[in-house]
Amino acid sequence: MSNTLEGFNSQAATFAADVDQAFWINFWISIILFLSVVVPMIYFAWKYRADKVKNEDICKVTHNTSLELAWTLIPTAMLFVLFYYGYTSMKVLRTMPAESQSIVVHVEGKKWSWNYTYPANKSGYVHKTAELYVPKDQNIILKMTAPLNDVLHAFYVPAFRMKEDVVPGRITKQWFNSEVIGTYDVECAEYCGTRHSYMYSKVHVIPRTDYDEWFESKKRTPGAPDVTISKGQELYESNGCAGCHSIDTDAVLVGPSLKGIGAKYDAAYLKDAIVNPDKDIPEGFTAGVMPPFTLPDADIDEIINYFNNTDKGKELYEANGCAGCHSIDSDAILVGPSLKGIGAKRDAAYLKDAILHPDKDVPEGFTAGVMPPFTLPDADVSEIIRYMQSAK
Amino acid sequence: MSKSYFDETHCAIGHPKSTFMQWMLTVDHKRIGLMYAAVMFTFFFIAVSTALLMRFELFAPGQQFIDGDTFNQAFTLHGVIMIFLFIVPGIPAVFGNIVMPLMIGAKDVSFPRLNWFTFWLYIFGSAIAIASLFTDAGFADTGWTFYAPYSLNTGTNVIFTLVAAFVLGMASILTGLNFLVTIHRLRAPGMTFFKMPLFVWGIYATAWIQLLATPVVGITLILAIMEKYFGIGIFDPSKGGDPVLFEHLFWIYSHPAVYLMILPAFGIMSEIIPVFSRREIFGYRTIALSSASIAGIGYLVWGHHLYTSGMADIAKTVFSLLTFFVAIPTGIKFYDWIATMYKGKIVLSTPMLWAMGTIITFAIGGLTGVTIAMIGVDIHLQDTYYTVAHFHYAMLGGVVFLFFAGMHYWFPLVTGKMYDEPKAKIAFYMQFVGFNLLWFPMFIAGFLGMPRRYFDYLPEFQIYHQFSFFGALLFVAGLVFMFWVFYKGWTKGEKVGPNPWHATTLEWHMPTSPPPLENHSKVPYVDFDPYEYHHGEPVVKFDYETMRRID
Amino acid sequence: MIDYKSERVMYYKVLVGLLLLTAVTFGLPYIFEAGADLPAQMFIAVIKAWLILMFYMHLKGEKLISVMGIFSLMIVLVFFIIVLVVDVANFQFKDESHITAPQHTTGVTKHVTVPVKH
Amino acid sequence: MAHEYIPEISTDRDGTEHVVQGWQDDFYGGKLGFWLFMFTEVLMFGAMFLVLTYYKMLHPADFVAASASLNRFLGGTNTVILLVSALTMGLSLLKMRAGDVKGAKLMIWATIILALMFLSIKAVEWTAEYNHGVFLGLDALQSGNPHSKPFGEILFFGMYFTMTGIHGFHIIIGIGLMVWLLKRINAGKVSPEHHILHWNIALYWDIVHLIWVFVFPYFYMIGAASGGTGGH
Ligand code: HEA
Ligand code: HEA
Ligand code: HEC
Ligand code: CUA
Ligand SMILES: [Cu+2]
Repeated sequence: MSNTLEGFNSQAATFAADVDQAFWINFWISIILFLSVVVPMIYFAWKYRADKVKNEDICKVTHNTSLELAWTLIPTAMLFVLFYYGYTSMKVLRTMPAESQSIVVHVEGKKWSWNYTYPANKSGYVHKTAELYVPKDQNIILKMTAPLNDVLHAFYVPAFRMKEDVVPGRITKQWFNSEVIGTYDVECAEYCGTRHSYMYSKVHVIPRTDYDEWFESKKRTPGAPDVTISKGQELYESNGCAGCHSIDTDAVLVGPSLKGIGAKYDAAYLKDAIVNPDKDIPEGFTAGVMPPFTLPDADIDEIINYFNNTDKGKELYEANGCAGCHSIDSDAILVGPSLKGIGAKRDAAYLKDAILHPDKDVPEGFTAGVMPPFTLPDADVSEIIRYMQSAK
Repeated sequence: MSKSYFDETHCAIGHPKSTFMQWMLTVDHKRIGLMYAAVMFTFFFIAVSTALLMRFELFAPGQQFIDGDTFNQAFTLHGVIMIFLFIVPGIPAVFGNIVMPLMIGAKDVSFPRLNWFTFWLYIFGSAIAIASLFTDAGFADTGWTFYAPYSLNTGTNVIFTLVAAFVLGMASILTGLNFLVTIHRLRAPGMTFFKMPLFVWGIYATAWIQLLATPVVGITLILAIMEKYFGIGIFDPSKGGDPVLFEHLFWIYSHPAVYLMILPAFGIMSEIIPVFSRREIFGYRTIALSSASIAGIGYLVWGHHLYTSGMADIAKTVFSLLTFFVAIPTGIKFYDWIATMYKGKIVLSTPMLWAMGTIITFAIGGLTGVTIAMIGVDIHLQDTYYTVAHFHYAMLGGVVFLFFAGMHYWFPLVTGKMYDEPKAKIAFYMQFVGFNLLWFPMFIAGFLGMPRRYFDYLPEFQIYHQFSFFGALLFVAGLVFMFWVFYKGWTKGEKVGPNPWHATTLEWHMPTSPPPLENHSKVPYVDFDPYEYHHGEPVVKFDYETMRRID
Repeated sequence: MIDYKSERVMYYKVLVGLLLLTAVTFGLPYIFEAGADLPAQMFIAVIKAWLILMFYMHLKGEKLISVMGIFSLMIVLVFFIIVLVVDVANFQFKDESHITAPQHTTGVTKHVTVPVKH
Repeated sequence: MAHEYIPEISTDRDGTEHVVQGWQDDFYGGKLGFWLFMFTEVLMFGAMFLVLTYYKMLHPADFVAASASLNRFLGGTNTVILLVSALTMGLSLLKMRAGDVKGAKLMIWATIILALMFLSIKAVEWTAEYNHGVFLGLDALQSGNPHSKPFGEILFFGMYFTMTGIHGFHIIIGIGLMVWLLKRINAGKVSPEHHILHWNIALYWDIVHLIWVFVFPYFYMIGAASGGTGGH
């Protein structure tokens, strides 16, 4: 889950500046209009206060045609200006670029997760991701929808100033073109129920080459480790982290085990833990033991990526939105039951059934009909089950 | 001692002995108005409590006291009560009933028994709404907008809430109908439309909206009930329905509804400003006609709530353009009020303070409304706290503030007593400051991307929510203090005569204070304008026995 | 007191008119192609409604009520125009949406695009 | 109610007298109020027609197909029944105004009987539809099962049952009102001098009929030409 709203006050899309310009024009016109009402009011209330005015001096004017015309026509003119800017900023937001010059990504919003389906790459592989990766300076068209039995959501990227509802049964579209490399939060802005406030995702704007490399590969995410040792692992090892932390067992060496740490904490926390290790100390450990590391941001990101590194099962688990309803590494009940340690409790056949026909056997305390039945290939189901079994 | 409407009444059925039953069965418009006020006030505190609950929950990111589902029910309860139980019936049911017939010199509304029935329909509807709190499934968690298909899928007791909203809608229609006929038929002889006080104009315009917009939402709710109960397909996409159609139908009512709320409130403003400036109102006709045109244009702009719904871009453009036209008559009203203060003799009593406070807060509410009427900007701001702040500025800082202004203004009329002015002013300042502290930060949070209906949020927004929290505390403290001042005023206040404010409209020319059962002893002949002042004194004077002019 | 006889004659005359129009309603579809005659049908309905309003409901000569009625109808008309002519007629991405036919989406989305039926 | 009407006169400054309209005995006011109420009915049904037209624009073919399966002849008979009942109701009011209370009551009874006939025919239609598996809650109007009809037909029938249902509900209310009216006439509360209640109930009956004038062609006739005699 995202814990920071990254880039919320940056103008990260080409049209963000148009929207902001419209807003600020409106802001200043509003200030003028506001003052044109409030300043005379306060001035009159003071100037003509009861103990200063003699009854004979009270004025009787009830009409003044030129004044009345002025305060009708001048604001009207200003309103037309505002309409114009509202309209033009809408135009840039809503005029889709040609599909041939854009990357078209299908977005599905459902209770309570987002997933993205890319067009097939050269080798015919179709990327499905839980976060959106796009190259810098490239038109992206989002074709959005929700499953028919789902509800409304809205795909909202504050940093891009763009938003459009996701409507079951309809395709809605948005486009953007981001010029600034970075990671931006996606929020769900249309009320959709229990976990509406956690329906986040991210847009990663990455350099063209990284994107292309990823797109033509079968890697889960750009920067995810390939078969060989990844940059992150290399850094992890070259910086001596491995000396104090175990990463694939629960063993506590000097510091805590980092097994599964990527799933427990968000990137900001992890970065902090590397750069400022003394700020937030996990229970049972003392400050001052781990030295602060001064590494370039990119390297830290690599290490964090390495933490996040998982298998196909996790990928599917996230891409299908299971995480929107089930926690896997804590006992928290989100919408469905926590799946922590589920592998020990249930056998594989049961778990398969639970995914394909969730209403057949409903655990106590939950109602049928909440979890949608998933139709996934058997292979994928086994991958997910393996992942659930491995997550203890 | 002459008898007031507190001492005797007419009843709908028979004439019971007990005072309690007399209140329950009363057809007297003044008593019915007071009963509405009492009931609304009770619901009000429920809604305020849920508001505070939300504010507590939002004090910091993460879960504080309540879980997501409870929060969702909380804002639904808050929205439903505030809108359907409080602010929509609000001013018409309370002041429309109490003072509108007095203002036009009528003995009662056109259908007093229907009025009584409407009141009980309102109670019935409210009871259904509240009852769903105690059913197993719990109160609806859809938000007050009941958007399909969420409202069709959720397991909570949406049907109760929908039925309640429908029944309350019926009550609202009947109130409007009653007032329309009253205003058309029962004006005192001589009182043409352009001699009516502006509050009556506000009620008149509102009554049309009640009559011609409410049925649309009524039937929409019925369709949703049919769909949920019988499983037929109307709005549910899994059966081919289109959720956007639901949004259209919902806002066809609910946008005019916001003008239904504000127009009578503007009416109160138009009463207070000339009285406390001791001079005739500036531009009577433009104010009266702007009420009518706001009501008219208000029917055509509902689509500004659908800018991001997937509606066609052309429709967005049309709606945006039309929306701007609403701001023009509103602006005219504002400038007319300010011009009324020019070279007047401004008495800063509590009602006037509230009125001036509202000019500031509603101007902010309205101008931010204009911001989000700009399509491109609203695409960014829709469903963020910017919108939430906009409508609280408009509804709380506009309608409710003017409601309070009206409560101070007509308090001596209704009770025959006066509250403690200095204390009432303190209550005003507390609420004014508290209100701005409560809602202004939310504009910034919204602009930065804080979505609404979030029970948990990103840490960046914490600071704004915390300001807001303290504002809410100050606000509610001022609110409680204000009601305490009213209570003291009613029980211990000094008795006042019929016209303590030197006002000119007919409701202040009563034979006794508080007014007698059948209002004016005689129906006056109205050959004067509503706000005639000369050298700071009302021009028209009556002999209260015969209601003939004696000036 | 009213003129009972002539009023009654009026009632019967109007009834005959209404019955005739109903017959036309029945006959019309055989002239037009299926579904294409709705405007004509509605036009007949409007004439029938007008007859009922004017004579059975005594709206003739009621200026105030007629004006109010026309105002109400105009509002309904505006709703129709805005929703149907302005929005639905310009329904965006219609061909890509599956709003007009069922489609089963579960699990990972398959973006099947179903063309609109005509 | 103890509110008696005391006729009032108000005098202006020139001494001219003006009659004051009280709320009691305000015939025109009563009529105006009822007309206003009928406008709300127009808006209610207007909104439903809007929904109907909206979906018809999206699914023209399905609508024709669904309409073709309705029984036009029963629907047409019902139209005629309502037309005649509007006449009887009108005549009853006419007789009341002309002073013939007995004749008026007779005509009201005739209207009630016609209304009941209308409802029976409706019941026959709905039963037939039920037997064909097309009814509220039955599989054909749900999605995702082998019996499901296409979207357009689900929507058509959804609106068909809702609108004719609500219309039928109005008829039932109308019967109730007419029975009440008879009681009031017998009690002498409604008389040739005092017939606002009768007038308004006659208006109500007309609006119920007026709505049917639009409902009938919209549902029953759009599929007429696509072949078949209609009817289940
Ligand atoms: C009392 C209630 C009330 C009132 C009066 C208004 C008044 C206005 N509202 Fe507001 N509005 C709401 C209650 C109200 N609103 C509610 C409840 C919602 C959200 C519902 C929900 O989603 O839950 C909402 C939402 C809402 C939206 C949709 C936001 C979104 O969801 O994205 C929009 C967009 O256009 C909007 C616009 C306006 C405008 C242009 C006015 C105008 O009428 C304002 C006119 C007033 C002024 C302009 C200020 C005074 C004038 C001057 C100071 C003079 C000079 C100025 C000029 C001539 C410009 N409102
Ligand atoms: C009239 C309308 C009204 C009023 C007065 C208020 C008042 C308040 N609202 Fe309200 N609010 C809404 C209407 C209103 N609200 C609506 C429609 C929504 C949207 C719901 C949805 O999303 O579905 C909303 C949503 C909403 C949210 C957003 C929830 C979310 O999106 O996550 C929050 C958050 O803090 C909030 C807080 C408050 C607070 C702290 C007050 C305080 O200011 C409360 C203090 C109370 C008062 C100022 C009222 C005093 C008045 C009286 C006591 C009346 C007396 C009556 C008589 C004498 C007859 N409200
Ligand atoms: C919309 C929310 C939601 C989504 C998305 C979701 N689930 Fe569930 N899940 C639930 C709920 C609620 C239950 C309990 C009721 C039930 O079994 O239907 C549940 C139950 C389960 C169970 C049984 C747990 C037990 O203790 O018996 C498993 C296993 C499971 N889900 C796995 C998954 C997997 C894997 C995915 C993704 C492919 C997923 N879920 C997606 C809500 C969801
Ligand atoms: Cu999805 Cu809110
Ligand atoms: Cu609006």
